[in-house]
Amino acid sequence: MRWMKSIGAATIMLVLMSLTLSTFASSHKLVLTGSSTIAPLAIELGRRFESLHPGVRVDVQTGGSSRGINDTRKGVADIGMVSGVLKSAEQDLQAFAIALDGVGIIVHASNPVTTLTNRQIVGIFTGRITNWQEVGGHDARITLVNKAEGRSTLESFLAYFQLKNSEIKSHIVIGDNQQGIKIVSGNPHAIGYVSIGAAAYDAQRGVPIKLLTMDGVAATVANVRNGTYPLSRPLNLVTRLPPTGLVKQFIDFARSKQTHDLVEAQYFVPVSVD
Amino acid sequence: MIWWKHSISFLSASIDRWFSAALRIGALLAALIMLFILLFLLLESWPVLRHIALMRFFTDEAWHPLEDQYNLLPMVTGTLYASSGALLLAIPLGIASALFMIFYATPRTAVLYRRLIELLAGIPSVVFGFWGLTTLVPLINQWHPPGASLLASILILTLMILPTLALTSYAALVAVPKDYLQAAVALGLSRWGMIYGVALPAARKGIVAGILLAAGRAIGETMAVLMVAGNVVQHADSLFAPIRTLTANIALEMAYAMGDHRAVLFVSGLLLLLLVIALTIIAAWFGKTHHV
Amino acid sequence: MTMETHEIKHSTQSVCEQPSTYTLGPLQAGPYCCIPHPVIQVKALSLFYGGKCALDTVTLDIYRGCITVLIGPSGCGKTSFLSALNRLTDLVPSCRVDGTVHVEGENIFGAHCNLQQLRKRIGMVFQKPTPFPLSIQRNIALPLREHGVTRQADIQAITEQVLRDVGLWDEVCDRLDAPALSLSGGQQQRLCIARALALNPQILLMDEPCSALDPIASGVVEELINRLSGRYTIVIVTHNLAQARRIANYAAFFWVKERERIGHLVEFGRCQHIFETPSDPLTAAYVSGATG
Amino acid sequence: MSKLFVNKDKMSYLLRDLTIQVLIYSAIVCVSGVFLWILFDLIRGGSALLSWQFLTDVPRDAGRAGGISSILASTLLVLLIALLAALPISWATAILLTEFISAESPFGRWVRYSLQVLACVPSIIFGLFGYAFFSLYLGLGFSILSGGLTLACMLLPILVSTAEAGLRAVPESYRLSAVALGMSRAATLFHVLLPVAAPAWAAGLLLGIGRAAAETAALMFTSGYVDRMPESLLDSGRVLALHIFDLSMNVPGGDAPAFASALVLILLLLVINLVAMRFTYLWQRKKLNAE
Repeated sequence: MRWMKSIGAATIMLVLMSLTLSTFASSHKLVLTGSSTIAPLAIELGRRFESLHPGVRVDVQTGGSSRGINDTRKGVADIGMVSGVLKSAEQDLQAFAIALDGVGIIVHASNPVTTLTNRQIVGIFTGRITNWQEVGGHDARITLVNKAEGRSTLESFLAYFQLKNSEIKSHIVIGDNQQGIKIVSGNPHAIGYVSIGAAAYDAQRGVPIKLLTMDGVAATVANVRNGTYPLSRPLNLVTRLPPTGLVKQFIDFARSKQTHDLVEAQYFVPVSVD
Repeated sequence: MIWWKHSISFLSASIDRWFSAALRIGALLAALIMLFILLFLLLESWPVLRHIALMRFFTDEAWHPLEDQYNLLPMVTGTLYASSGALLLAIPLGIASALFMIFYATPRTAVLYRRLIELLAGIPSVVFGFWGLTTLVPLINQWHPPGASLLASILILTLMILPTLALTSYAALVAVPKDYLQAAVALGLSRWGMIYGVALPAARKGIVAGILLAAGRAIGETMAVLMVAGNVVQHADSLFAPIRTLTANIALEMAYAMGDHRAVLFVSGLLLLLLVIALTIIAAWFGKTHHV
Repeated sequence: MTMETHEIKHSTQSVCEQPSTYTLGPLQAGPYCCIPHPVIQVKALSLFYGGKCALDTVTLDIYRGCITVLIGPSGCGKTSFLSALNRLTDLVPSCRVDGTVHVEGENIFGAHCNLQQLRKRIGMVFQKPTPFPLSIQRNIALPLREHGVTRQADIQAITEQVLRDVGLWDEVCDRLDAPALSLSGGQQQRLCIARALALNPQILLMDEPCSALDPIASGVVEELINRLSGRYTIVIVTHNLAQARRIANYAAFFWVKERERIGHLVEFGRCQHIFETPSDPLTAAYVSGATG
Repeated sequence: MSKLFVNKDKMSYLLRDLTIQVLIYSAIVCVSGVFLWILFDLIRGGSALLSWQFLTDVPRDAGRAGGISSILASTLLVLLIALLAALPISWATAILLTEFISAESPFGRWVRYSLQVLACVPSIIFGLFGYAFFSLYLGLGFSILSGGLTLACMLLPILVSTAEAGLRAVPESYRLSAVALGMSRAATLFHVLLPVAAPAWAAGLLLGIGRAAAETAALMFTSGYVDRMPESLLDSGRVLALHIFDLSMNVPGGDAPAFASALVLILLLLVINLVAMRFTYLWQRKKLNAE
């Protein structure tokens, strides 16, 4: 029976340990979930916030803007990350913009195509154009990478081109931005759309992708900043109730000047409140 | 006077009673979990079951939950294509592996091969998916874009269930009494005659059980398929067309689905569960009626 | 409860030097049995398995200190009868028992019977040797601890004594920690008898204790049974008529009806009577080897 | 004499046997070829990065740099929680079903049937259940605790069925003779049946650990994605299998660490196997010879 005793003792110890640890940890933890566009920035923000407030822990999880809204409503997350303007059904939440970002079309770096018109883009995504030759590229079939239903990047894209998701004839459906970048970087004939910030960040680090010029406007941070790039949206932090305490501190911190370098390092455009 | 300082028999009888009660509580908990899961799937999908006719999940135009179109059929066929394709490939290979280990290989090779298969049985499905994503998909892409396709998911699922099939068939064949085989050899049957006429029929029950187990795993597999299938909701018209399975659909959209969309995902979970329960019932029926 | 009033004395020395309270003769002297005092009284005992009658209304007495053999063809209910005497029939869920069995005047099928006490009083030895897969020492210590003997010194003393009683001590005293399963078949059976003796039972039930052993081991066990008679009341099932004739004081002949497959008691009486002057022609035919 | 039995079909029989032999051998070559290819790929891709430092560093830059120490810690914690929760329940169930109640009783039948169904529930459904039940209703959030409990539900049927099989394989004669010696069921179980059934139980445990360590779908929504060192059981912690998934799906340039992590996961499973087998062996020997 000795082994039973030791298992029993271990169980009790573990329960006690978890209880003490959890009471110790619960009050100083911030949970952020939502948009995969904002997540890399939020991780950096969290890191700096932790260094300024010892004992605080910031956990960031991705999953899409809708998840951010869901989790915030259910109270699983303290702060939701939502890219794009809140819809009318989401007005129960408090939104705080922390940056601006664009949605850009990406292709593999070896693709000779550098610019596409809106008509061409609509043609490609609705399946009327299926070969790169038709838009000035190599003779190869286009592999279309689309985002999964419910992603805010998809919604911004559809709204801008006035398309319905059912019209898009995709070959691969993805979730996070990074997944799209990964697939496009591994497939020379793929085309997709992702957050400009995420794409520029990875392109600069040597991932073989490039952002296409859309209707004559280059997809750059500068063009998002000066408003000439048409497909841009705000990146928001949302809460269920007006923020207080640690949550308020974090949101204020994220919107302050001292984080602009972090925002710019992710190729987003900072918005300032102070 | 050693014997009856005290009688502990009464004590141990009551220990038995307490022990049994504790065990009952444990078993009750175990059984309740299944009810919990079922109850909760029903609860979560109830809102949508109440106002959307059941037929719409099969007759709507397509799967666009945000446009109020909830056709689950392409994902059901995707699941069925992928898992039946994988079974079609894996069953012959698995049984061949088992036969090889028992009847064809030298003892040393057999052990070596079994170790290899056991090692592979321990490889997590996500690693198979990862390998498929980095090796298989680019290969298929060169041949026939886009690469992420029904074919890729069939191949990955095959690799995943092959070790299970090989090991269960092996166990079933090993359990065939040596006397049968000796009698067959004594009657002058050739090797294949003995295998086909005696060994396989005697081991059939175990092999079928293994196949159903593998089928369950193939239908339920999520991540490996999610990684290589392309996840486009459509009826596959060729092996190279991307597909989406029921499980991948849940994994892909659950995190940010809301309202009806979320409830429909639970409906697809329910559907998946029913599919698999049907499989178990078939297995039970098969076990009852078709034993040798 | 009879147990409390019936204080059994157990000496730590050899049994033959200091006989227990109800030992009727020295062990070496062979069977000594002349006081027909019934210790078990079976009245109208019937056994049913799943509603089907297996043994039909048996009534007989088992006398204290004597060896009673149960003989008869296979399937006539001897073993079932034996296991009804210590209520091992409880373990078969479909088994129902009618009638009464009184041990020392107490009905063992009564509601207040303490089963563990009962089985301590009535030891049992099975056809195949059934030592636990533990060490020799622990095989004997385990049931002792269970019945409240916890002092290590007591356990050691009892172990040595019962092993001496079955003549196993000299063979194993230097390897008490060896696995019991490493013993030979005959040794294992003697260990099982020792294990039963360690609880100081009044009655020993033996279900063909020699039939799984080779002739030499069988002879050793038979001689042991002979030595134990007098000190213990022994009920033994055997197919070996010669053996039965050699060791028994009383014999009960069971027969099975051809068509209904129902076992019943044909004749019960002193050994000499059954084997030499049976009153039933069936018995006569069986003991002469003409049937069965 | 023997000419009598040589008929003209003999050749075709030989041909058939030969064809089948060739088919089987080519299947084997195929299977082992592909599997060796996978193993070779994994080892080649992962061995470059694999080092002591990789195991002891925390992941940096979304896992592209640094190591996997925090991932390993989360994995082990999730496993521990899952086993601690699942083992008592499942072993109790197995013991009850084999030793205490008849398989035909309504309760026994109901429990058994529930477990049978539970065994074929896909892991993603456990994920859904765990997310809604443990994370939301019980308010555990995305945490190692809710992940571990979800896994525990998933492990139950495997652990029960293997433990049950182990107990059923114990010869009936042990039970009979233990009962005949007047031993209580509990004592019979602990002293006689469990030592005999131990290897089967350990095998089931290993199977469970293997399944749990490889699980991704059930943990996606429950224990979460956070790749930092967990400080309490209520923190989110990313497990190794999910790390591999994330690196390969969502991190451009994450292939090399994904290969290395996959290699670590496989090695981990191997080591768990070996250690547990050794442990069982020793335990059984001790049990056989002690006192």
